[in-house]
Amino acid sequence: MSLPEELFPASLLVFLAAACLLDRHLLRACLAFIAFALLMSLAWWRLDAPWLALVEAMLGALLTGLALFHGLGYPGTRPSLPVHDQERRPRHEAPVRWLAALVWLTLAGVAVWGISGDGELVASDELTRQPLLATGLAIMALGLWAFAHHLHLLRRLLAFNVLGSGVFLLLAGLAGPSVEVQGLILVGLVVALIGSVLGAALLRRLHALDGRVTLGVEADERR
Amino acid sequence: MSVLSAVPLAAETAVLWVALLIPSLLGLLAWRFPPQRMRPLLLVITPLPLATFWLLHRVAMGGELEGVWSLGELLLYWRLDGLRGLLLLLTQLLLLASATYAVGHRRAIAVAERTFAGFWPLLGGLATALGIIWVAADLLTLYVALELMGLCAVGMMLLPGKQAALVAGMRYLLYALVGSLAWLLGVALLLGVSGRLDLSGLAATTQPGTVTSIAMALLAAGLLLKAAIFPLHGWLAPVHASAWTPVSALHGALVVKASFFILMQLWQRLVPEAVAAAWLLGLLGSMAVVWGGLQAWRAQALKQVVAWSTVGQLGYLMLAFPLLAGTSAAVATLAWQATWLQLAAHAMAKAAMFMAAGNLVLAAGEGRLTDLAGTSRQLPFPLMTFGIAAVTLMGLPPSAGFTAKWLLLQAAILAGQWLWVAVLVAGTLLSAAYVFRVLRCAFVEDATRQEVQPLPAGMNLIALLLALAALGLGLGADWPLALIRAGGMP
Amino acid sequence: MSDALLVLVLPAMLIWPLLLMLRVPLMAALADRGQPRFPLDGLWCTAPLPALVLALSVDEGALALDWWLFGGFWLLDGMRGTLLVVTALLWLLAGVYARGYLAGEQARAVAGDEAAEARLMRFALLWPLTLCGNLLLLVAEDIASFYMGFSVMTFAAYGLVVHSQTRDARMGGLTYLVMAVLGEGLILAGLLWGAGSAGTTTLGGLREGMLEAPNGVWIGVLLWLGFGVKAGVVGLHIWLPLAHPVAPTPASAVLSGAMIKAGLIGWLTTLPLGETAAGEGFAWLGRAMLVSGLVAAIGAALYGVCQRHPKAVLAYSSVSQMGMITALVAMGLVAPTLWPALSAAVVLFAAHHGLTKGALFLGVGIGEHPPRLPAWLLWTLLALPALSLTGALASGLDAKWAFKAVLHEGDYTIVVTWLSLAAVGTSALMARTLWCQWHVERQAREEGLEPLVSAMPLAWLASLLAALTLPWWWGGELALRGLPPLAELPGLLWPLALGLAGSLGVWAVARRRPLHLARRLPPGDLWWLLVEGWQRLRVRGQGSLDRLVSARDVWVAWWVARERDVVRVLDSMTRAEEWLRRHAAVLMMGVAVGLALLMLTST
Amino acid sequence: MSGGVLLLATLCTSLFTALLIFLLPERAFRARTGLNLGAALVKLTLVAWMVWGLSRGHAYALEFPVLEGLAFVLRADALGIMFAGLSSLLWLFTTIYAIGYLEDSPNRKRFFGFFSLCVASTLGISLAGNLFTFLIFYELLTLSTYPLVVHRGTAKALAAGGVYLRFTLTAGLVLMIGMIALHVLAGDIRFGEREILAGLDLDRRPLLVGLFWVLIAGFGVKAALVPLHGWLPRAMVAPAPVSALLHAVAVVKAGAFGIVRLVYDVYGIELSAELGLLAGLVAVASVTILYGSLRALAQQELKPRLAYSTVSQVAYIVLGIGLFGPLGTIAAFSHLLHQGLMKVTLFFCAGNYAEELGIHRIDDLDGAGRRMPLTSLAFTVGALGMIGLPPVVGFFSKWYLGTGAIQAGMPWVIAVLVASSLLNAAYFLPILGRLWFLPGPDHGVGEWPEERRLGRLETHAWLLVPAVATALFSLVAGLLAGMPFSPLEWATRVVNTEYLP
Repeated sequence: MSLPEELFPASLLVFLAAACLLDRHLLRACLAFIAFALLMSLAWWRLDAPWLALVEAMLGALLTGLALFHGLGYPGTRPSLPVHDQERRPRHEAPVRWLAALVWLTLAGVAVWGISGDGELVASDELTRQPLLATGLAIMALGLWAFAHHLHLLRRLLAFNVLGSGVFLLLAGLAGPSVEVQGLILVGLVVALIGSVLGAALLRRLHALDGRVTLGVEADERR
Repeated sequence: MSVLSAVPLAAETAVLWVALLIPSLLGLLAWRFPPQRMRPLLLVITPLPLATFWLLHRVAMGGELEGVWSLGELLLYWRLDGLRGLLLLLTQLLLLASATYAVGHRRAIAVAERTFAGFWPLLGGLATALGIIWVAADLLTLYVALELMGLCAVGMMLLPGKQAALVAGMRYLLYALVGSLAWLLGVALLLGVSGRLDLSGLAATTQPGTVTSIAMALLAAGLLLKAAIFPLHGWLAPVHASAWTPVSALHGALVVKASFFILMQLWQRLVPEAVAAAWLLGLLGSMAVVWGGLQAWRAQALKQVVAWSTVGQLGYLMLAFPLLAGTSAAVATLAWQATWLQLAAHAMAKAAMFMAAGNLVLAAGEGRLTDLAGTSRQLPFPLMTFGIAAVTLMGLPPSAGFTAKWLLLQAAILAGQWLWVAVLVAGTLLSAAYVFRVLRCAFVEDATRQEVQPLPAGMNLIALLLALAALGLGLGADWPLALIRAGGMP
Repeated sequence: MSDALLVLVLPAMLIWPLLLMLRVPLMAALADRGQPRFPLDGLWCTAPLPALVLALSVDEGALALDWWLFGGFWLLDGMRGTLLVVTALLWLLAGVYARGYLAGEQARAVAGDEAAEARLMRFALLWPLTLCGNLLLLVAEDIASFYMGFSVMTFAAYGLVVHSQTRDARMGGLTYLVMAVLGEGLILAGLLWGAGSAGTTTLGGLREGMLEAPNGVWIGVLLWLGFGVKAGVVGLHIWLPLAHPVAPTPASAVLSGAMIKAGLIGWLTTLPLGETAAGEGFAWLGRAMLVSGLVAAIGAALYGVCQRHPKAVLAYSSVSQMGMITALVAMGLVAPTLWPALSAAVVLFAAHHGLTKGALFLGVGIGEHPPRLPAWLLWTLLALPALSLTGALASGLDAKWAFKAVLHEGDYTIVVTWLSLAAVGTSALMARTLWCQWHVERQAREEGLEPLVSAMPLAWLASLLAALTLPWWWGGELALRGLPPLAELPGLLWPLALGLAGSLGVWAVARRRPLHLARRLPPGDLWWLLVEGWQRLRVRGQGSLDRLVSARDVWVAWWVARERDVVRVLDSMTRAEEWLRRHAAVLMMGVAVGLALLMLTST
Repeated sequence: MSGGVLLLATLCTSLFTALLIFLLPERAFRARTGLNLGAALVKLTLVAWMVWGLSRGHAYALEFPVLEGLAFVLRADALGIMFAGLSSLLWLFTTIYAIGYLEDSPNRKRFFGFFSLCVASTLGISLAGNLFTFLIFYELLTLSTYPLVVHRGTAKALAAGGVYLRFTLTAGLVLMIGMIALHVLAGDIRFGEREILAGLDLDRRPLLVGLFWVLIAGFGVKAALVPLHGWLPRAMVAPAPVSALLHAVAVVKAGAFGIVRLVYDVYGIELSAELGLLAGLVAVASVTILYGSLRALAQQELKPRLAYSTVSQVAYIVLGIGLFGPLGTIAAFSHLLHQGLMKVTLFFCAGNYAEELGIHRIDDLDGAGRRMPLTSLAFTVGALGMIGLPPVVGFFSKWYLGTGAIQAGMPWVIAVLVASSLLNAAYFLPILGRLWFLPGPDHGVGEWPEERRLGRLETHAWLLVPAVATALFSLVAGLLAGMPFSPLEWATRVVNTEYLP
């Protein structure tokens, strides 16, 4: 596999992640996530981890997708969540999040570069590793930023999932598809699924209770 | 699965794993057949701590137990030394207490049996996860156990189903998951740099350097979030406000500390010499002490006081990092003992305190401090328990909190790190302030009060026993501390 | 035999009054509520009897009690014995007298006057207690017993002083108590200092230690002034003229006759009198004492003659007489070699003064309740002790001769002259006393006051007899010199003549143009200055104290306000928690970055 | 019975009593009373046994390690047993008094439970064998007295409790830090191992001086040394038996006893003198004595006046400690006992007046001597003792202080003593005057604030007996001061056998 060959799926992944995270239309975002997850599955396949690909497709794309749709209230159940995210963080809070995500990215980047630069290579293929690592970093940073920035709970769930995928990619990129890595990713996927399901169910309940879609400011119980 | 350890230790190994897994099995069983009475439950669970005690005895006699499980190509490492054994014993004692308490609690809050049944498997899972965290010696096992613990804890927090509980649980869930990912990222970097996941191997192969540092920082951030260390503690207090008492008890006592335990393990192995970062951790702990104390002092609801006190008390544990980093062996030994003694003392006292507070709130029917007026007459038992547990939290003699504080202060003075002395002083005074604020409210005599709801005697008794155990550990600290000194210090 | 007697009687002497005291409430408790008993019965009057028996039967002896306080050591010697006799006798007679004196009170109590009953009860309780203290201090040789006796006597006597509970009585009681407490303080300081320096617990040891102690003189000064309160050293005497007139007459008699001698006993037992080894410092102390004694002797006489109340005049006379004794005691420091001879004279003088003054005070009561005696006889009897006190008769003459002879031998004629001048004053005082009594008696006869109970005149007559015949019935040191030869009489009697003449002159002048001195010179002289000064000081002190308190309150209030501010700030700070909660994700990133940067930069 | 068991039994007598009382129901009045009295008697017997054994040369000790190089040590030495004897004797009387005082009032179970706990801590303090053990019981005392102070549950009581805690907890912390620093410096010092600190390098001396004052500050709060005395007058809102206990044996004495231990058993009197610490102590004590007396003079209510009097009187102990020499030491030790006896009497009496007649203010006391003669007599004995008049025990303390001052070469201390005596007289004698010499309601003048006829005697017998008994004790202990086992004799014995510098 050549570098350009790798570049395309990598950039597609980043694009899908961005689409998933930036779209205020929640349905579209969920669809983008499913596409992202399927692409991830493909990536695992290409990294010689067929089991992982299968699990990703089943858990990441199918079940998580279902859970997210369930959270949104599709299909047809009432009351369903508004399909547009109306929650906006105050403008002045945005730069800090950008900055934090960037610094985090830099940090992770430095570490990754440190390993791939002078660490002994665990991954078999140098060529696949570079775009993998870069994609992972980018997706992770995006996910982290989105998690910190968004208020809508569904979008935060999406962000968490994307972030998770980014970390998995980094993991694979740094250590190759070894048993340990697969184990870690497998556990991660399961946890992400459970988290998403739980989160989506909670979201629905909360929305049903008082119409909220964010954590919001609690009525201060202490006073 | 095969056990790779030496033959003479086979019995011990078997006992260990049975002791670890039994809670989960029992939990599943209880899901189907919820326990109705306290005493049978007590009888069923009591063998667990006994078995662990036996293990601990073996460890004390013959040194550490170590082993590897192979799962196909995957090697999973475990290890049982004095410290881990004690933590396991502590976990099982608290499991015993909270499970028994939960039976009474269900009756007292009059919740449907099926609604409550979900508590049991989650409790079992939590206990197993905690047990595994204590004995696990590689990052994968730790990851699995950490996630299991987190999810079980979130699940338990959500059980009451009230809106406040759901919001708090949602926040907890999100932060727990993100914290795990930060941790996983750190693990990824470590794996990348050394290719190993077992702790001793990691310690042997990793060189201090940029990558290790960054990995450690990421790991630490994730774990600090899970451990609710200032300023990442925001999720903790709301979670406890609406949780059921036995859940709060176990959570405040052990769950947050599991993350601390892992952090301590990794820090000591990977970056023992990072003095500046250790000081940062110590400073965060100091701020936690002050912030938690202040919030507890200003809190209006009883359970909030207890929850915030957890934030403050966790800060004490963080002082271990600067006292262990780059200090003399004498200081390090003192700080090491102090930390774990403080952990145990706080675990028992906090569980007792949550239970006592829960009893007070249940019996009085109100959760605000001002509603406690007159409880000293009507509810002397839970109030007394609260007081005894508070003695430990304040670090007054003869409690284990006092002994731990003595050690910590001794270490700080010996190391000449006077800042921590000031922090401990401030923490003690603040904890006294919030504890006595509660007691003061309870001693008010001139308030009218309706009848109190009678509670099963067992609920009070369990809390009292835990509080007394924390108290007794103060003077009986020699044996556990000898175990901690003998093994466990990396 | 006398040792066994001592061992038995000495404690009995102290215990018997206490038993009688305890008997009083016991009887009251046992008696029916409706029928108050007269607590001052015959048995009650016997309180000083064991002491009298002891003093008359035992000359010398000592008793050591290891378990008592710091180890009790009670001693009886010539000097103590003499004073013990006089004291016990006076207490006995005054006690009998009191039975009669308080008969009116008893009648009121029977009639249902609760206050009168309470007063009577108190008197019956405190009288034996005071006696007990007085006796103890006389025999005590260990400091603790002595101090105990002294303070028991002092504080119990307060109850006797304020007996009538009138405004004047409270006033008198207050002066008494204030000065007594001051005196106790000074004595305590002196005793502690002395005992600490000498490392002793006995008075003898103290006296010897004082000579060697570096600050011995100051110890001496403290003790002199401390006991001086009791003995009426000038300046510290102010309680005497205020407390004596208000006390019941029998109490005045023992106050002036017996208790005032406690001060003297204090000096005699603690000051290094007659110690040739005493340094120049003590000699200077002696000179100061001498001067103060003479000033008291003459000054008190001058002031006393301006008084209207006979008891006040008598009180000033006591000050004057004690001034003379002070001067004589001072000679023991100024001229130690004279002391062995002089001490006997001092004791004689003290005994004489005690009994005579007692008789005079009791006489005042007789004047107030005149018995059915012919006027000439009554006035002769009343005048006799007065004459004795001036040194013209009987024991007075004897005593005067005794010290005069000694001083002449020691070539201290100047002192004798001054003392004679004081005697002139005494004569005037006595004349004034009788004059006042005359007024009182006339008034009493006009008003036809309460009937006299026979106990009173009997006790009075007995005291008169005892006082006048002192040198004859009491042998020992006192009668050493016998009566003076006739040739010396003019030298001894001129002060009387001069005093009488002066009195008559003043009387003659005052008849035509009243001097109103009495109104301008109230009893208690310096006390009123002190009171005024104290009031001013108190106002000022109160003012500054108030300011201090208000300053402290302001300070506390300031802190409380700051605390409230701090709490408010903290409350607002706790709101920052919301912010922390909302930004947890960013904070996590921040913590990670911070940790990483620290680790990277520090290595 | 072996030494350690006896010690433990003594300690546990009150500890288990506390436990049992907490377990008994509130209405089990008889059982609680029996338990209280029984335990008090048992403890008194045990302590008496130890006194006897100690005088025959037996040793009582018990210890086990708590930390590496730090042990929990209980040991009965002559000094400790002296304090233990005092506390168990006064516990008996205070218990009797409290039973009478709290008759028919709520929360008696709580009261007596913590009361016993308080006594257990006091006993622990007296039997502690090193600073660590001392601290444990010292802090336990703070905790167990708090519920007693706020017992009434009124706003005033709660505020006083707050002040009490602020002072004592902070002091406890200061003490703890000081002790730990000392521990770091010199290891675990058993009481009596004076050579450890004396043998330290000379360049450590300034540190020792600093630590000494830190520790004194810690002890000084409980001992109510000016300016750390603020809590004491406020704690007066507590019920009378608590005040009695607080002032006579438990809290205030614990502080003073701590200073005694520190100076004699940790630093050693010689080292303390060498380091110049004693002069400072004497100065602090003198200031406290005078200040306390002056403030007492300004009080219009009985209990606050007694409270300030305590401030002044407890400083006598500190003064005695500061006077280098056996006499000063005897003064300190004996006053530890004497002040307890006298002050407990005074508080009992003040409580009696309040309970029987509703009297709190001094000017309401007019003529109370006729209405309550025995109480007033007891009060008189206590007050005269405070002034320092023989034969009440107070005189002996003053005597040894004065002679000790001379021995230590500080004659000016006598001026302080005399001034204090005068001030004591100035604030006690007016009370006595009112009691005995002013006409009051019983003479037909005015009315008692709130008269209750509590018993056939002048008041409830349970209230009267302890007051009279302690008054008698303070009188007899003075009269028979030369007898063996009298407080003074025992103090002298302690000094002679152990502490003679």
